[in-house]
Amino acid sequence: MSLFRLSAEAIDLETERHAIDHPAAGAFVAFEGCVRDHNDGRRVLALDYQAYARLAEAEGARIVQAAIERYELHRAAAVHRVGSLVIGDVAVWVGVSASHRGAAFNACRWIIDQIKADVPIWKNEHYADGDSGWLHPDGSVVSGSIE
Amino acid sequence: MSLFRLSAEAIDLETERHAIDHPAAGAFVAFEGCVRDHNDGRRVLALDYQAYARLAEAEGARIVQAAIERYELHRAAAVHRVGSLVIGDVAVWVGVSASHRGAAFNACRWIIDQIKADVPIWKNEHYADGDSGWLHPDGSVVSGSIE
Amino acid sequence: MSVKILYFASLADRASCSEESVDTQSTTANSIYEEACLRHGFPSGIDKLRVAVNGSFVSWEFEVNDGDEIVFIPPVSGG
Amino acid sequence: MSVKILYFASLADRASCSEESVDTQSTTANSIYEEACLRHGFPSGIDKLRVAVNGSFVSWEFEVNDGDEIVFIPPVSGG
Repeated sequence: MSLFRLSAEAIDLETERHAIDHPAAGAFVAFEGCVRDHNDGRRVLALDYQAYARLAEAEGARIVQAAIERYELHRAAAVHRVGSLVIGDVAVWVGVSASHRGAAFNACRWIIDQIKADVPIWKNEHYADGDSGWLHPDGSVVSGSIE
Repeated sequence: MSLFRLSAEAIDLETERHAIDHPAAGAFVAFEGCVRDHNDGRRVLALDYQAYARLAEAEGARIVQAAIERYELHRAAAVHRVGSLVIGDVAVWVGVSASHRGAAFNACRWIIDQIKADVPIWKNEHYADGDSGWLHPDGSVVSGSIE
Repeated sequence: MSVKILYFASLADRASCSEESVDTQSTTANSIYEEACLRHGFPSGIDKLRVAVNGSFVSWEFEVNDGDEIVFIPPVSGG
Repeated sequence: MSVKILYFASLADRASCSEESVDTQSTTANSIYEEACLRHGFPSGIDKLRVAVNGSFVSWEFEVNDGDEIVFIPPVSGG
């Protein structure tokens, strides 16, 4: 299994979960980031993710590998959607397994934080009022990007 | 769905996951505690969980409800196995959904920490050397409980 | 009065039973545990245990009534 | 020399294209971005962006070679 991949298809949680199986692992923590029906007080209908795939895959794999070493994980993997998503779709999945729960929680949190900070993926939200916009990391809309 | 339940059957992760669906939730965090093949340097073959069901269900539900209020969760649920388990079996599952990931990670961690500290469930490990023993919360064997 | 005591984990092993009905003159959870220690030789003092009556945690000074279900709770190890 | 520039997100919207091939005398990532700003009127300075060459993040002083793939990276918003 790859450490990190982009997926143009819906993320199958059951399949991904098996990527982190390990007989010495007592603790499994998984994070799913899903498309919410609102952001910053505006009603969201759908969104698109765009990625610079070549760099996103390299950076994502670097982050997951770094977490495995830093937190002494048994397994870790992450998948991020690209393309068009609707409310409730899983946008990103991160799963880790460790001997103990402290490392598992900390590592899973660290990976999603790093992905959100570093991996070249961009979200374009489509609002109920007809607007859309590329988002800054803090969830606000990039000035001038409203179509 | 109940906030907390004991299960004599294998925990079905896909079914449990749907207990925490919510359209306003952007962050889902799930913890699985699984039976490891070793503890404290000894090889584990299997284990049994025993619970004082009446109090365990009340305490478990109190903990999950407290987390929902404390971390402003959309949904939260937990399931703990009782009976005989083998390596790799899911012993406990905790899932939460929140608007944002910080609350989701913190709440999921808090719930499993509270369950392990408070809920009257006991683990009896069976070792490869033929011994077995009821465990203290720190994973060491209760003195005098070796059969 | 008569009370029902449930035993779990290491206490059940030591008592060689999971449940017993006891006729007692004792009125507090604490004194009922002391009687149980005399019968079964439990090694732990009440500083290592908690006690529940009728499905709720209570203090060791809790006044027990006829027909109550009493459980001495060893350190838990779920999860 | 000739380089390929890829645009994403708000930069692609502003450039009205996702990719262009550019003949340039510039030799650093920084100066190639300055030329792109003149063509497309990008509002952001390099303090708001990162730059990648051939699939790796590099500094703005990175010396670009003929045939390189250059990407200006707006603040990311994955997850």
